[in-house]
Amino acid sequence: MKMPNNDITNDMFLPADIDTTQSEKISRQSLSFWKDARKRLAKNKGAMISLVIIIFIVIISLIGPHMNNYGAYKQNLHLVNLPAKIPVLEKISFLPFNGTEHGVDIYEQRHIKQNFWFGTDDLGRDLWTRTWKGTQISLLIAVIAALADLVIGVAYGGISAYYGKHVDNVMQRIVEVLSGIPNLVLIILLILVLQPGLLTITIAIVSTGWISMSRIVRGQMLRLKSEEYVYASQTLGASNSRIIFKHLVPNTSGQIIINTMFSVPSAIFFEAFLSFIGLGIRDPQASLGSLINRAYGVFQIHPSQVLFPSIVICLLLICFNILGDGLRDAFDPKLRK
Amino acid sequence: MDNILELKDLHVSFDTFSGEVQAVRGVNLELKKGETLAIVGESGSGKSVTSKTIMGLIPKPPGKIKNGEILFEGKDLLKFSNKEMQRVRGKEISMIFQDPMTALNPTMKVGKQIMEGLIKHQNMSKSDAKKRAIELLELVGIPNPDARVDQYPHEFSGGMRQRVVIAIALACNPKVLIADEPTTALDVTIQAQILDLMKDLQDKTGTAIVLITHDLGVVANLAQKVAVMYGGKVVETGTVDEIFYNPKHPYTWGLLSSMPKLHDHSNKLLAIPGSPPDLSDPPKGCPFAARCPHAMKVCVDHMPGYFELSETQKSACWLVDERAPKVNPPETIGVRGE
Amino acid sequence: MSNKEKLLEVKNLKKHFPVGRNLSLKAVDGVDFDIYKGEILGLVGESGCGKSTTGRTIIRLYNATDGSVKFANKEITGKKSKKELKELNRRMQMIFQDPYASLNPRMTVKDIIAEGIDIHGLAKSSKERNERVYELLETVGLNREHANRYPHEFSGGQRQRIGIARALAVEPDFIIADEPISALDVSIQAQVVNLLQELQQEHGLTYLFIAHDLSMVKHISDRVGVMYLGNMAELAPSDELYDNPLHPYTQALLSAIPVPDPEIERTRERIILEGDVPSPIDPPSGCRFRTRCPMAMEICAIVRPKWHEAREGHWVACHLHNEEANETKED
Amino acid sequence: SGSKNSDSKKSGDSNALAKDQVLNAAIGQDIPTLDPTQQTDTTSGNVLQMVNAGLTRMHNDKYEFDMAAGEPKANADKTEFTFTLRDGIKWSDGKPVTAQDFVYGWQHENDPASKPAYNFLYASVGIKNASKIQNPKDPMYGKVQNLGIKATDDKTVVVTLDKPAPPFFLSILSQPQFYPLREDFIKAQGKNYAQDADKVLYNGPFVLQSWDHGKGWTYAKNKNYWNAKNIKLSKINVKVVKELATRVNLYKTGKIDTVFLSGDFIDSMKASNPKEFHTGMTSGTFFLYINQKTNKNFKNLNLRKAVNLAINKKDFVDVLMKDGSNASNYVVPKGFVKGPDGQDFRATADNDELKGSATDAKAYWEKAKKELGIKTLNINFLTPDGDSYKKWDEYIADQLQTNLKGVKVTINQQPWGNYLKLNQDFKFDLAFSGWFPDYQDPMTYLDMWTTDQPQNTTGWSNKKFDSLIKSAYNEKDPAKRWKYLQDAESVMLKDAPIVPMIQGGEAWVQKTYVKGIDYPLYGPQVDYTGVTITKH
Amino acid sequence: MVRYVLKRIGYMIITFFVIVTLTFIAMKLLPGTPFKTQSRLSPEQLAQLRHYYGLDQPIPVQYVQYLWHALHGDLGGSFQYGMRPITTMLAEKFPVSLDLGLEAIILGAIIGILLGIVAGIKRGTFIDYGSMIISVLGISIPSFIFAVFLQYYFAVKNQWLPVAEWNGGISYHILPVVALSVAVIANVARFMRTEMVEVLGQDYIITAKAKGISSTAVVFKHAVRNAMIPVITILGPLTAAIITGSLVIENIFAIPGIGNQFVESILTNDYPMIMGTTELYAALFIITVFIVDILYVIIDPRIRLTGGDA
Ligand SMILES: Nc1ncnc2c1ncn2[C@@H]1O[C@H](COP(=O)(O)OP(=O)(O)OP(=O)(O)O)[C@@H](O)[C@H]1O
Ligand SMILES: Nc1ncnc2c1ncn2[C@@H]1O[C@H](COP(=O)(O)OP(=O)(O)OP(=O)(O)O)[C@@H](O)[C@H]1O
Ligand SMILES: [Mg+2]
Ligand SMILES: [Mg+2]
Repeated sequence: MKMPNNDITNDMFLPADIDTTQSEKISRQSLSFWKDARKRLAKNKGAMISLVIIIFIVIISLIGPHMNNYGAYKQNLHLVNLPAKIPVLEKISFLPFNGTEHGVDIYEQRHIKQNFWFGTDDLGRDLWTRTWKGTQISLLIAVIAALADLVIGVAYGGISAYYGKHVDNVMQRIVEVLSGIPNLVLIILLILVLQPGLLTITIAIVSTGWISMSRIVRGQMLRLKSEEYVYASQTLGASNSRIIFKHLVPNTSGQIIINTMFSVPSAIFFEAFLSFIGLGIRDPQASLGSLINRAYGVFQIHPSQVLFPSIVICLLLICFNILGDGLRDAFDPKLRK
Repeated sequence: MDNILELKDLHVSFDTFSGEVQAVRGVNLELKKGETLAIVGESGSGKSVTSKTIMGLIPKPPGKIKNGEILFEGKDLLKFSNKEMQRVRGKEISMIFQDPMTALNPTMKVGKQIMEGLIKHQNMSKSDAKKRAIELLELVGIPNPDARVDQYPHEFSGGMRQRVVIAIALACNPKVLIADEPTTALDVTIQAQILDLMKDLQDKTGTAIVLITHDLGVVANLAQKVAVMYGGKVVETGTVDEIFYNPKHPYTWGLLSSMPKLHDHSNKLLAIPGSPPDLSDPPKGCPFAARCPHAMKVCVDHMPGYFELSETQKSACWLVDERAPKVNPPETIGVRGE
Repeated sequence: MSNKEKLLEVKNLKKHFPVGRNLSLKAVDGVDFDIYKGEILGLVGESGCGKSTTGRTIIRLYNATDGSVKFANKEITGKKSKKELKELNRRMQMIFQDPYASLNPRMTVKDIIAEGIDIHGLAKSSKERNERVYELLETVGLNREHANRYPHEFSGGQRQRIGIARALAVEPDFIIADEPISALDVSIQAQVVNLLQELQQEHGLTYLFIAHDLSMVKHISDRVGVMYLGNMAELAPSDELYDNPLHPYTQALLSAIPVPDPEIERTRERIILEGDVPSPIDPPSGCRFRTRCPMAMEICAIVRPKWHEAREGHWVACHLHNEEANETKED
Repeated sequence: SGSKNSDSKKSGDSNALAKDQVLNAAIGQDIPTLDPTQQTDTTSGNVLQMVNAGLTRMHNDKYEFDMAAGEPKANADKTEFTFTLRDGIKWSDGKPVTAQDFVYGWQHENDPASKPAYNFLYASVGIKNASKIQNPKDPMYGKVQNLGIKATDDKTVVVTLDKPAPPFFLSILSQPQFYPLREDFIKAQGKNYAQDADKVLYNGPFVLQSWDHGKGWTYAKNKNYWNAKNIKLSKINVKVVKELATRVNLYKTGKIDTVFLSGDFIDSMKASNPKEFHTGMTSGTFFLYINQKTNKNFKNLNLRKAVNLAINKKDFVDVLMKDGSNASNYVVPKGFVKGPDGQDFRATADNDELKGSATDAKAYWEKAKKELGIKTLNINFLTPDGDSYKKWDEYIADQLQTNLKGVKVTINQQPWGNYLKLNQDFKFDLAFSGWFPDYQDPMTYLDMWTTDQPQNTTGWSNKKFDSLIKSAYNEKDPAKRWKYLQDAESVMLKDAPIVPMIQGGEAWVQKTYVKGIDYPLYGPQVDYTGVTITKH
Repeated sequence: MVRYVLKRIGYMIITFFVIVTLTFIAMKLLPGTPFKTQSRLSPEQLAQLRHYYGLDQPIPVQYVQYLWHALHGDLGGSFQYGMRPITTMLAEKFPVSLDLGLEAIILGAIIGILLGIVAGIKRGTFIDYGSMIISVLGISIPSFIFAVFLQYYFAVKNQWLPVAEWNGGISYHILPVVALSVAVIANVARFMRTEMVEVLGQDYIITAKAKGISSTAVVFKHAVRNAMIPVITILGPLTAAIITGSLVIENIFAIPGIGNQFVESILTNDYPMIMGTTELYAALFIITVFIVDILYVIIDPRIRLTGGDA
């Protein structure tokens, strides 16, 4: 017989004490589903950057209005329609912060000494403050709407899936009819009837928003109901509540979180949209959408009035969407090994 | 050289989240004209990767071929351009997959799927190709082929779909047919039909077959030669008789004795403890060492080379080395027939 | 064997699933069998023939459409009180096929195994609970470090063993093992099969062992039942079934199984069955197997063959063996 | 209309005319209706006055005789007028315009079955039996044959009144509600009447050549119009473009020749196109109702004055309006009507009754607080909704809150219909409102403030004022009547029952080659009849 | 199949009925009355007007009357436009909106599908990231913001394209159609990419490759077709998105369609118009979803409907 290697010494041919239990050992660190998802998310650069931007926007929207003392509602007709001006950044020509409009330094022209970082609106109100106040409102609406979607959707979908049979049948027929209505139409009708306002807008957005959540929850629950581990639990004699809360809910939570994460931008969008067609938050309160609505007519004349709320809203929407994508990737069992 | 297909020191790995997975780590195989070579081994041992590499179907990235040669009629397929590979695929070498339920395009008529290869490789006209498709369906035993060519895959049962897949593979009379677990997804009675069909067709066409399977029964039924893979390596190869009656590698022993035999009444199966190695961090020495009841110190650190036991049988195990203590295979091994 | 105590008696069990309007899928359509205390009854058959449904109906995951199931001489189908159900759930357990789907990915191994303990209040303190979990882990060949890990960190064989530990946690008498090995690699299959056998011997368990791999079933079981399209075709002690298959389907099945022995394979004659299994929504009349039976007769299309004991302990439903039917009439 | 910038008024025709006499314009709203019976709004009114004609027509701020050949013959107490129609006046289908068409038109306007929207004008003028015909409780309700109009022959229209004709009698006849209508045509069209350009008959300076709903319409010169030779434009294309910014862009890119401006576009266009920029005043007045009927605090004169003076109206017009609007302390607008003395009403009327500064406002507020024993005041500020109102409401609310410490204003924007209802039900404290004249006489701005008038939703009642208005109604001597009216306004202003805000203005740009567009204070909003296009 | 279609039509009718009812109720709940010149009318005259318009009837009677008239294609008259029939007005404006919507959806679908295919094939490359960034932006940025900036840059600042209107010339269509189709492009591209990735990972793609046919043939004959079938399912939601988008896009670009009209009627409380438009939108949406479902069934050979649950 051929000996392939000569470095091998005779003493190596003694039995090795291999601990066969060793072979059952798992060397990797233990990871729960959540930790694993978090790790995945942390690896997703886009999602992390988005998260940071969102947190940043949230923080600024909270402290921004207190960073100067112009106030969100204080009018001054001598300071109307000023472009944005930020002391240091004004030197950087490509940034819109040099207090000029169409090449004219408005501050100089009108002998104004103060600086308005985002400029002022047609009543001389400070847009920096209003933009961040507006961001607060937009976010507030979005978060409340998303949470309401969550509660209603989960309850509806869960009840429908869990009770099944006739209950499910009736509830699904209702959903079928409801989802046949374009959500915009329903939202507009509701707003018309209830009169615009923070609460109304939220209600209107929720009025159709929960449907997708309920569908996801129901679909997921129905699927899970015939998963083998649920059967296993049933054969062990688990009560209904145990099955729901130990098995169905935790395994649906990823989907629920993802969907909630996507309902935030969709609520932001709807609020802005409603404001844009004139059904939004009423002055003097502002939301990002109502700021845009108010200023878009004069976009060509005073671009900065549209620009800043637009940038904030786009950033928010983009970041929430990317974060949602990131969460989906992080939770998607298909990617899990 | 009557080897129609020869693999030399093939290395394939994949870049994944958790690092590089070395799926195939130096595989050597030889296939002669008209012969059937079975590759057996545990799940994840690199069987499918090997076969896909031969076909040039490893997705790159994440896959990459790190080393080795695939000689088809003496020419290295790895050096072929994409165009040249297309000419080989389907015409010279073709392939059957494990799951007939997913291997067919659900939105394309079965006949068209068979015709595609014919039109491409044999420059047939559409009508000729269709005629040939009907012939092929008949050949693989599908009743009513005239009507069946114009049906969609979902209108076929699992066994019939696998026949269609075979028809596609055999359409251009390839010299080599790679069958990756062609019957695993099928019921035993259907499996018997398909195995029968494959044998039949091989007799008719003389195609060389590389048969990949878990099932030693299928190997015994169909193959002339066997390669046993473990942890990305071929640990033992030989003729069927050599592998079944005179195996030298403890993994082959384990494999053979962990299967119950219908006619055998012994109480206990021989289980191989533990699980296969993690190929993203493969062991330095013999991949089987961690689970091997006869492991020696040398096994842990040194990968054994091939010990040629006969003209046809090679084993990569230190136990074959003359310095190794003598170890007897489990008693169930080597019993022939009833 | 008939002198042994019957643990489970299944009579004319039917399970039909409604599909669409007025149609039903007859997954299980009248099967009879008994399981004796301490034995392993194997159940084989092609995919979709109703093996899992039989198992799941017995353990009440599905409500039986018709028929009766007696467990320890008590009827267990139909409405039952919470207490009765709980008792039943403790005594009868199930092991599932898919090692990936049968463990809740959001629970630690400890919680998975302890689920039965929690439900039935079998541990007084969390310490006792932990001890019990560690013990069970060791029983199935894993160790206590594994307790705090999540299922996805384990290999298929390991997961399957966790599933077994979960079933064992309530100390059942009877376990339905639904293809516990078919998703596993050959070398791993043996680990699980051996474990099941050891447990049976140690704890005196009774199994209904479902598989489509006849050789494995024969290896582990004392008796084997062969199902075809929702019906039981044949039931006999393992060796008897292998040596003396009466039903043409069993014969075909046996001959179809490739044997890992080249010499036998070279010489073996097979019975190759034509075609595929018909749909259980609209099964053939008379004998379900007649459409593929090489020995089908006229009567097979008209009369459903009787389930009878053709020889001692050897039950079959086939017209070829009908003449014996009257001789050995069962209770 | 002396208040207009001199250069905006029909710039001279010195330049040579262009070959194509086509004017392109854009407007924010489609034509609401072409049916004079349904018309209530300025856009429809404007179109109807361009394409149809009554006995008179407003032109250059005076009435001219249009379908009527000239001055009517009046009886001694001015309760019966006989009009003779011009020769050769024709409908656009070639048939002559007859006296019967006037009779039918007027009757139709008063027929409840035709669901008239604005027929109370008949009652204001005092056309015989009009108020009875319009009153469902009156036995004469709906009996239009009793209306004070008769055709004695094809060419003669006799109009009778309940009382001597008011001074604005002839000017109001220029309004669409007093147009002739063709019975046969309306009956034939049935439901389709006035739904499209070809579903109307024309007898005015232009015809509607096309009306593409939602997109715009085109006027073409009416060859059948008796005065056609003086109409120079051959075509006017009007596009409907809702967004002002878009209209401005169309102007900038040369797609249209003229456009109205508002808000910030005024400054920007004034700066970029100074030669094309014009402003003018309108007869629209804006004011705030002060509800002293249900809010007892407002019975306090000092409080009403404080509210009046707290709002800086000058800033309001200079910064927010910028369109030539005038901060007003009065109710009858400037430049709207001249008296028998040939002087504008405002030139001789009391203008200073409500003058003062924010400091004065504070002083009044302090007094009011003492008198009323209050420290704070919550004001429910009702306004119609609409984009432009938003800004104004905000400003007014802010002014009140800033200048009157302790005042808290809640803005209550409501859709128009609801606004009216809340207003009439006195469910507000302050309400933003505006008034446009129904006829060219100060009375249209004054009689609404008498006790028990439905429009007087302030709850203010002043005997002296009431009697002055009554005297003016019955006074036949124009000079005396004039005096009564001026005194009445003065009495009213002294009592500050409302907060006059502004007299509206309008700003627009027009290309320099467009000459002769007129924006009269009474009559059509824009009068195209004198427009010419010079070579460019 | 027939049974399925009938069942679906049944649902459509119920849904539509519910919408009509909801709209009716909403309009009845709205504050105010339609009469603009109310302040000058005596209470008697007002009552008379209410009578003319049937507003003095009990609400259920009004409801039945409304339904009865609606069934005969009479949705009432616009308060804003001198009682002009709503049906006529919608009929005039609908073609414009349809034109705009179809152009946007077709353009969006084509570009979206192409982007998705390329991204799916070149997964993990620059092109992939590029098109996915485009689609995230497209999904995120509200169409009205996008439209405003488009209009400013292309029409006002550089005057390359007309500012507004819908005059039939191609140049008038570019900006609004582009603005409206961004969302479509983005959604379709994203969906298509996912599907492509999914399909390209399927076994039958390997089968096709193993036949030796060219990569382009594999992609276009096997992958694209299968990936595109599910894309049909998002056409329904996309129609809704197009409707939403058109409300503001029509307004911004002064396109005389129903979206433009709808916003106006909302702002002027033209109740009959709001109701009519709402119902039209609902019908449009319902029918689109229906067509999409049927199309899906027709195109995908795997689905054979036997009458039970689809
Ligand atoms: N596209 C891929 N990306 C990453 N890893 C891969 C890929 N394809 C295969 N592998 C890895 O390569 C190794 C060998 O896989 P292969 O499919 O060849 O196994 P096999 O022997 O065919 O197993 P089975 O019997 O289960 O089919 C496995 O560890 C697998 O995870
Ligand atoms: N919940 C269910 N609803 C409807 N049909 C079902 C359901 N469960 C099983 N079936 C059908 O019942 C028949 C029998 O299924 P069953 O799972 O019992 O087969 P099996 O013998 O266990 O097959 P396998 O070997 O594939 O596990 C099949 O046709 C299956 O499709
Ligand atoms: Mg494989
Ligand atoms: Mg099963």
